[in-house]
Amino acid sequence: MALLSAAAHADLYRTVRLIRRFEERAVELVRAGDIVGGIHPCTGQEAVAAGVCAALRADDMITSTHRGHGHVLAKGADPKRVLAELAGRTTGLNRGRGGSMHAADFRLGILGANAIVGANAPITAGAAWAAKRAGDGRVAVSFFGDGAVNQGVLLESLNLAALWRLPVLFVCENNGYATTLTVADAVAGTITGRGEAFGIPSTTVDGMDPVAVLDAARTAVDRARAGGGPSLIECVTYRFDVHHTWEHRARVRYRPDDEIVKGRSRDPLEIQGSRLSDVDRERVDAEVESLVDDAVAFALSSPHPDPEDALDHLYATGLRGRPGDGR
Amino acid sequence: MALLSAAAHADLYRTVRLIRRFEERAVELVRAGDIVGGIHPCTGQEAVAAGVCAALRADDMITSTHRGHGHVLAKGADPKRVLAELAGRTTGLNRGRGGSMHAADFRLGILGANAIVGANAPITAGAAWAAKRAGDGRVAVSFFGDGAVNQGVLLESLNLAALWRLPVLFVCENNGYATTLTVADAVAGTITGRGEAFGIPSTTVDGMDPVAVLDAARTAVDRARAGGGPSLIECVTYRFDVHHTWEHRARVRYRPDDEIVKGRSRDPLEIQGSRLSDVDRERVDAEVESLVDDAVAFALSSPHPDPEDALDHLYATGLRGRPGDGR
Amino acid sequence: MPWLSYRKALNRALGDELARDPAVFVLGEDVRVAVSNVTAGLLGRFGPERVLDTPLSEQAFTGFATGAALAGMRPVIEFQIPALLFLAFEQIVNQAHKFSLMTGGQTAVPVTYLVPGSGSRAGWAGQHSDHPYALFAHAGVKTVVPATPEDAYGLVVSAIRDDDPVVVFAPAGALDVRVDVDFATLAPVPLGVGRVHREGSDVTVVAIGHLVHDALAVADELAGEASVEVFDPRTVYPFDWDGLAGSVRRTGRLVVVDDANRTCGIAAEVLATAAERFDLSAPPARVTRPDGAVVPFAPALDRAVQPDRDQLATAIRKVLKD
Amino acid sequence: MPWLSYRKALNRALGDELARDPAVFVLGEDVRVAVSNVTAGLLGRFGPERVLDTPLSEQAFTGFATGAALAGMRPVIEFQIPALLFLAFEQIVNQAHKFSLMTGGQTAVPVTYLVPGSGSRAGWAGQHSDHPYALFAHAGVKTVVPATPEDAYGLVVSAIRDDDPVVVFAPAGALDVRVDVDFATLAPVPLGVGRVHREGSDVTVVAIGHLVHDALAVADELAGEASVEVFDPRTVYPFDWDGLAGSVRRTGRLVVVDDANRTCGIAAEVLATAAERFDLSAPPARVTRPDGAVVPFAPALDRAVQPDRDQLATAIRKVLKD
Ligand SMILES: Cc1ncc(C[n+]2csc(CCOP(=O)(O)OP(=O)(O)O)c2C)c(N)n1
Ligand SMILES: Cc1ncc(C[n+]2csc(CCOP(=O)(O)OP(=O)(O)O)c2C)c(N)n1
Ligand SMILES: [Mg+2]
Ligand SMILES: [Mg+2]
Repeated sequence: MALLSAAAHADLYRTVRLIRRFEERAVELVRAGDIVGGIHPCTGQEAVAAGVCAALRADDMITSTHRGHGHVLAKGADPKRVLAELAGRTTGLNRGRGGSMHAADFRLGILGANAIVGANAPITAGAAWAAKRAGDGRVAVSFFGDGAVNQGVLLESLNLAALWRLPVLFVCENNGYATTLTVADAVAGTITGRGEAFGIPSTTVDGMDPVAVLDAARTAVDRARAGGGPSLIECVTYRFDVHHTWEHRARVRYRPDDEIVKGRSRDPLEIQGSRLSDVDRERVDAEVESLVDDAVAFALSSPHPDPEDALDHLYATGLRGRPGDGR
Repeated sequence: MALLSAAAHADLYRTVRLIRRFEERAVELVRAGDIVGGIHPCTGQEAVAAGVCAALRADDMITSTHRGHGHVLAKGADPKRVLAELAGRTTGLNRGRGGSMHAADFRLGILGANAIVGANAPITAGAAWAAKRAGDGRVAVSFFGDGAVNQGVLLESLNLAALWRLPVLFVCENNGYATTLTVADAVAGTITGRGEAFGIPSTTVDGMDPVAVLDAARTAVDRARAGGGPSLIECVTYRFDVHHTWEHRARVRYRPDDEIVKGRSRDPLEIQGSRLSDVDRERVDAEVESLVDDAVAFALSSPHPDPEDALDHLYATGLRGRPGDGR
Repeated sequence: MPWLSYRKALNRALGDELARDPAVFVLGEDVRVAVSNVTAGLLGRFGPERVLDTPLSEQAFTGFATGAALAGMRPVIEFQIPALLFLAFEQIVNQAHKFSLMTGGQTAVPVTYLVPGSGSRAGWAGQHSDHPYALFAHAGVKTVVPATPEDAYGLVVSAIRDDDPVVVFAPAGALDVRVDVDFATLAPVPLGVGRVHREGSDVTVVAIGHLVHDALAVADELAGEASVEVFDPRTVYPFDWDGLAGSVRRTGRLVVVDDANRTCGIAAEVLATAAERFDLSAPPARVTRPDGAVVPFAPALDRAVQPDRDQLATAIRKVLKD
Repeated sequence: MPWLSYRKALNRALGDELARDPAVFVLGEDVRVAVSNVTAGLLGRFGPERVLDTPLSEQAFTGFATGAALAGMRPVIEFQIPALLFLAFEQIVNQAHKFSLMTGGQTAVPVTYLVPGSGSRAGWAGQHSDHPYALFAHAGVKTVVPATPEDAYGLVVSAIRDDDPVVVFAPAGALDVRVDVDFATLAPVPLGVGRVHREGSDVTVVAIGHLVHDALAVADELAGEASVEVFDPRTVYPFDWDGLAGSVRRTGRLVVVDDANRTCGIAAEVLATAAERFDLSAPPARVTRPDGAVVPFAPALDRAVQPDRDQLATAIRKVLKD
């Protein structure tokens, strides 16, 4: 494992902590009715976002999933604007048009979370190809879950990326479940085996440890920037909370209790927190707390969009179709 | 290689010869305008259909591709009715509704050729699952080309078949090209590697030798019948003629001349023919010739369907939608 | 009498058909745990061979259902999101739909595609809120959008028994509707037959899916001004043209309310057919989503692209004035 | 003046745009060898970096184009068969189309989806003969169906320069049309603007794609009986409603001929809009493929499901009699 400076360790911890607290507060806002439609919290899985994004340049690109807040925050999005987006406000990253599953910030290379499992993979490949042609050394990361490795479009994308040696990182967050379906019941063979079948260097890492993830990501990013093509990293992790917040109301049981206890026993927050001095850790915690407080205050005080503007941005060219009521 | 009886060798040769002569005559009928829309001739690739189908029971099932005449004939379809189908006659397998790319004979377990590359793979898996549930020991074969291994739906189907241990044979006819695109330019990794990634036993065989194909198919069929799940067989072969008969008019060049010469130098007809005595071979040739003559005569003398019946069978329930002219 | 919710009606239809016909089976994502509730209890009653959890492979499991159907089964697929039909679009409209004709009638593909929670589910944003039934109607796949629990029951039963592929959209806006009903009266509802929910003499409102309830509410509201007939086609393809013709003969006026994009939607088809065949005493109107709508996330914007009661009332008044 | 074929016009449009804008590139199956002829010569002129042969992975290469577009490129994808759009349907209507709104206007997805040889290609049977432009119109994706070589040129150029995704259907029935034209006059044709090919005073015939030529032939045939105006919308979404309104104001009668399934097709939308907004002096008519049509293989059956000139002439006469 790479030797990191204290500052680097603190940065990783800060990211993990930020995501954790952001998600916890977001869940509260869901319960309070301030976030409509619910969210897919990523608590427990923060190390993946933190570790991968720590290996990236500011101009590198990512795409993400329904469980995407962590990725977006780790890539540098302003927590205020992410939370405002979740609350459907005009100050949100997407002006309230995208919500939890579509957070994007193109100035930061965040090309969008995606609500269709696997659909972001080819989009990432295309962006990476454009970067390769431009010769600007940028890489693109596709985050996805274990459920996505059964999607044809993702497998097709592995082939394209390998064939054309695209600077892509395929980062699989294997949290053991696609909603209620276990990996064992869904994935014949292994996840890394799928990457390898296309000739893509593929490794499995401890997805609870941001440093382990960072290490693997760095190797992959270096290879991609050097023209060595794509890599796949399987990060073994565990989702601490529900698949989606509707489960908070309608408890469905599919994870054994002892598995949950075991899964939660390795906490990225603790793993990375233990690498900081107590003072440093408390300092970061306090910083994060105020960031998140600010985000909540900002989100809840921001204006709601005007229904008259519902179809703004429907077409990039400004085309306006006919309204639904025939006016 | 298995030791086959003289009769078995003759059977394999008969199938190869039948397909060869059928295709050659079909190409003539295309040129003559009796077959509209053209065909994808499978000359050169006959050993795959012959070898695989020789390993099957009459009640086993197959699905096929745009280049499917060989599979359908090898599975026992009446050459008369196949050719009548190509000529769009009511006596055709599909009553002239399907044509070259959709030949089906459900009484023989021929669930249909398919005009969309890869689309037959999940259909085969579903039929195999039904057979497995019925416990009748039937297996299902999905024929496809090298181009299909880049289709998401096929890769998804490999996963389903492996996961559920379905009695399926995935038979890839690797003729080196998907239309004009070489395997090297299209397939990252290897074809068998894709099967293996899903835990599917996968082998490469000489697709010009019906006996080699039969051997591999038997192993796979035995495994499937015994509940051992799917197998993948890559048959390395070469297409002797064009991708599609439009190339006969509009010559596009994408295969080097020396490659064509080399590819045609190993001819399944000769390879299998050499295993028969001259008398036997001549006898089979004569039999086939009269079969094919009869088929041509039958097809060309069969009635054309009545335009009034254009939408017969559109719905299995007999539903009739509204006509296009508003009558 | 006991209460039957729409969701429970779907569940009951599946249970009854699984019990009746061993060829029926259910597959989809999280159907064993029954995340959508629609498959609740089925695993326990019928076992894992008849209630299959699938990997996230929509194209393959849709084609798989076709193959199983070709081999004699009657699969019912649950899709968690309407947009997942887009992933399987080729397998539905280009394979399942075409098998019968292309094979010259050798086979049938009796698959039911069930989408519980179609349309907007408040807060699920652009990719989860479509109501794309017109796409299937255009392709010619039988397409059903039940409005009430008893129709949900009866239409799903008929869909499963039908020898052709049938897509069933169960609108999110109807899932919580409940009726007080004698379960013994639940029965198959034939595909292609509409239902007059309320008789009226001034104007026929054709309402699709959950909007039937809105149309009834608006009819109540307008009771002082106008006598509104509410016609629910129940099946959007094949459409009950004769039923609608009968209604329009009585009223002479027509409004359609349809929670789907305007251009080339079901509402367009109803107006087009009316223009060709019916005698209207005033121009018809439709209330729909806007052209090419993408549902924005923020709740007020989400609602703004869906047809509402005010729009419907305005359209009715306008048609009556003309 | 030199002859320009429709196919060559497509080729020229691609070549000109590749030359004009380094962000433009072409991808698809067999585009280097140019199996469809539409990309002939482009590999030689622009090199392999700008003319990409893809594996048979429609979903992935369509999403790939979206990603490249998000990163500043202007991809043009050639699809060999209309049905291949069904494989990529999710990536087009649920991804590319929705990015702009869902990101609150942060980005654009300027991708062109080009289908040379849509509709029936005589003898290609059920899975290769669709004309599914109404599906994209319903979803709200800009959709173009050029009828003539000069419009094919001008509309493809505009599609490529447009910041939104645009699907271009080049009907098989039009690919061999040739015109005698001064190449210097070839110019972009704006999306959403129709064209009156022939003026007339008795009835407006809206014809889509290759059927424009049939409509013109029928107009000639009927010249003794009736004065037929032929209106070609060129873009089926957004539709040139104002242009059509102008034509119908002059003629008062309307017939639509559209080589696509009847229910919820473009013809339905035209009749619906006419019923709402136009003053017609007789009920309109449409000539289309039948409901839910699957094109049968046998040539006579294939032709039987496509609209023909006799049907159009009959429909025109009927509308004129009413
Ligand atoms: C293609 C597709 N199928 C199904 C769904 C519904 N769905 C949303 S999330 C999810 C599970 C995803 O599992 P995984 O990829 O492992 O990600 P995780 O939720 O575990 O983070 C499902 C089935 C979807 N959004 N997209
Ligand atoms: C999904 C899909 N993409 C493209 C096509 C057009 N097409 C028909 S055959 C073919 C090449 C198929 O290659 P392969 O699978 O190797 O089979 P072969 O033709 O070599 O027998 C293509 C691109 C198609 N029919 N389906
Ligand atoms: Mg998971
Ligand atoms: Mg091939």
